[in-house]
Amino acid sequence: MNLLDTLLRCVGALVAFLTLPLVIGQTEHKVMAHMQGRLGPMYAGGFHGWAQLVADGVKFVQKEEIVPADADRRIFRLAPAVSLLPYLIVLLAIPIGPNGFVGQALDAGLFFVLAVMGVGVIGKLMAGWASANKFSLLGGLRTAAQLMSYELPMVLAAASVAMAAGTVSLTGIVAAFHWWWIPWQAVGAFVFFTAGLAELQRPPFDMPIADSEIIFGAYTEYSGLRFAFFLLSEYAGILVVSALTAVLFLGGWHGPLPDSLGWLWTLLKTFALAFVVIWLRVTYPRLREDQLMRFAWTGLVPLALAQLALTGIVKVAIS
Amino acid sequence: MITSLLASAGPLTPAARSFLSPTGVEIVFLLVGIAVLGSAVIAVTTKQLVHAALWLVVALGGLAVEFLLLTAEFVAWVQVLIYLGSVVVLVLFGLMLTKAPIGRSPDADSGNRWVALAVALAAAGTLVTLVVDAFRTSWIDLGGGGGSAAMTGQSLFRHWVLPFEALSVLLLAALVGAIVLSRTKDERPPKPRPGKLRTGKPVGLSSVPASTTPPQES
Amino acid sequence: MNIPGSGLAKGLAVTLRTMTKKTVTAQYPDVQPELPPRSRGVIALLEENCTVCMLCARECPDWCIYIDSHKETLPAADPNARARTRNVLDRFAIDFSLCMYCGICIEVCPFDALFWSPEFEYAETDILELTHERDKLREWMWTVPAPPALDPAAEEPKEIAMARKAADKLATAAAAAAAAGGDA
Amino acid sequence: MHLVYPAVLAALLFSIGVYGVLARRNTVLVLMSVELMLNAVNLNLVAFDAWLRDALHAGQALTLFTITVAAAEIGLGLAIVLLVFRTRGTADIDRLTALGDPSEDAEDAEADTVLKGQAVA
Repeated sequence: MNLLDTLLRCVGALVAFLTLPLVIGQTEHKVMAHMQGRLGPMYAGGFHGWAQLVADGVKFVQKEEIVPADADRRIFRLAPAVSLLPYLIVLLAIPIGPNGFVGQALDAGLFFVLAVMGVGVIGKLMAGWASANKFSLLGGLRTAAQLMSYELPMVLAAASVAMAAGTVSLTGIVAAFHWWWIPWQAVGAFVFFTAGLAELQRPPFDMPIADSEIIFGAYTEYSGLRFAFFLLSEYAGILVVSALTAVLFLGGWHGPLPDSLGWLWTLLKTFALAFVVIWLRVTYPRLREDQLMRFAWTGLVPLALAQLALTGIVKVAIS
Repeated sequence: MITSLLASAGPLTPAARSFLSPTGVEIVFLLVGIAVLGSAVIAVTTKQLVHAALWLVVALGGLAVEFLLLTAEFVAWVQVLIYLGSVVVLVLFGLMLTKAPIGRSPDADSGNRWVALAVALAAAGTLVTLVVDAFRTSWIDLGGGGGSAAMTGQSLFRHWVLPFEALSVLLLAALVGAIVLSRTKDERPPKPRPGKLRTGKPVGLSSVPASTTPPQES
Repeated sequence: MNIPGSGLAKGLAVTLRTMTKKTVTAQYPDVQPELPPRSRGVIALLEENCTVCMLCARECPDWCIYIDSHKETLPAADPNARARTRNVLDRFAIDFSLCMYCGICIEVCPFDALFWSPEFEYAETDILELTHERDKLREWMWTVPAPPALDPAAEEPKEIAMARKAADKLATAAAAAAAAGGDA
Repeated sequence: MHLVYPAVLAALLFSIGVYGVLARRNTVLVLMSVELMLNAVNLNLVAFDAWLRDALHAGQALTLFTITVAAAEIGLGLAIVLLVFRTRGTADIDRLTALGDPSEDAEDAEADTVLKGQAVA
């Protein structure tokens, strides 16, 4: 692998990081609007408001950036970057297609992805604490508690699929995929996707940013570009979680088309899952804090353990 | 056994490698090491509690990079997952729940700072002299990728299964212990029945809430 | 039989079905809305009908109608008669930044000088400009639509009923007279 | 790579941890310093594992175990700290002397003030 190749892959991941979340965001605008009997943005860019998010970005850039007087300025400014960067790094390791169509194929790819995604919490905790605002602090603490609780079932579900494939390399897992894995790992997929949704703090798991009680959680004091970074990290998170679910549980690039079009399948599955994320957001109301915790510990963790046991049994039976 | 291990280890001959012509890996290792040391020093000396925890993040993340440079890939990711993703978050959580203020807290360091400094310097001096004297000529041969997930998994589940299982029991015990410790006893006063309230004390007297927490020690 | 999770699935189905349906959003600035009859947009003044009786200004709950007038003495048409005085309107203004569109002024106007117009696009960047003076209020008069037709089964308006009654009486009287004449 | 680099780095890191444990008053900060010491040990283990080219990978396996134990330790430790904070209203180690001898306590307090005086001077 020469330098040019590496550079090209990095640029590719960066471009994907900068465009795909915007596509998801625009889809969210439109899908949510139509699910609520509205039209959504219609003006920016002319055709059905396709450039709405670009316009939003321009608006965010122009806005004044306000740092509260009592805030811890440096941490306050650093927090959005800390919460955004992990997703960019994760994107490097997700395989899109066969034959090395991946930013950087890692030996312990699955582990890497989960580990780096876990770092994003720190950014949110920093934002919540440094804002010098009790609502922000509450939001930050809720975020941390929620992310810690949901990390466990997520890792367990991922462990199940790693066990099935016999490798923790993401490309290896996709390569080992067979269609009958879908019913076999269905529970694991459900747990992983749901826990991922909770990690993103998307509705119905958006207690940390519950706007009706703690304004906007850890992001309350943010404005302008830094607020946009938090929003972007949310959409990038949707992309990453959907892509991971597609790669781990839905067979990534496997599909009826030939392998050369495998990347299309991965993207298709990713966007289908992103649509489900939006769909769930529109449909369900927010879970209360205690319900949220109970769902993680008494719902998802036992399910993930059961899936792990099932995977083990089947694995032993067929080997 | 030891001799065979030593024999299989890197060459012990002096002057095989010079300290004056470092390899690229060594340079990176040194730079990251300096960053780790610096952030660790700030972490134990700063008076801003949350900053200390965040500098700890930098130090531990740097250590993960060092693990990577030592070809222990799997350990490095475990370091990121457990330390950065969980331990530091727990520490931050703890700091925030114990009301860490924004800005300096004057009582972060205790009075025996100078004693501590002396002890630490003595320890550092002794250890560094000892280590440098003992391993001045040792050379790590960083080939072969001994730290990949497959290799680590094999060694872990082929040779270290029993400790692994014992550790899982320990973790379970820690989990149970943490839950037991952090549970509050349900000592809420029983709800007064509306009938009794009407015939009971006048309303003005009952407005003082009964405290369930013991008075704070001064 | 209640399958667990069926409620959740039902919720998903509802949102999905809504998505496939046509939306009800009106694209307002591009497409003008179809306002229902008697829409309350702005109050128009038919100056010619106003007698400066001040009823509207007095009844207005938030005092947003300003009326100034002076008395004018008309020379008597007949040398024996007294000279008449008459109120002349100097200023009639409605402050639409205060108006709450209750329509009481229109109801109380005894001479049909005030009307509802459905025009609603008169936003201004300066709040002072929301005080519409009499010439502007007069201009709104052109936008007042004809009153909507009554329901087919509705009672006749009082004026028409009275006029018809009078006409009927005349007609019967004429018929009776004609009949009497025929007899004679 | 020279073995000295990781070994010296680990030694220095350990000493920093020692300083932190001894000099800090806030319990959570002490726990953090303990983490630094544990990490120094981990670095040593990994470095020597790479040096010895151990077929069993004892160093890396032990590192994983240490990390696990550290996670358990920090969980329990923070639970204790929070409990103490809830009942006493402070997370200051120097003040948690409820089990100490009262007379010793007084002496300690005196020594503390003397030390503080020195530090100020």
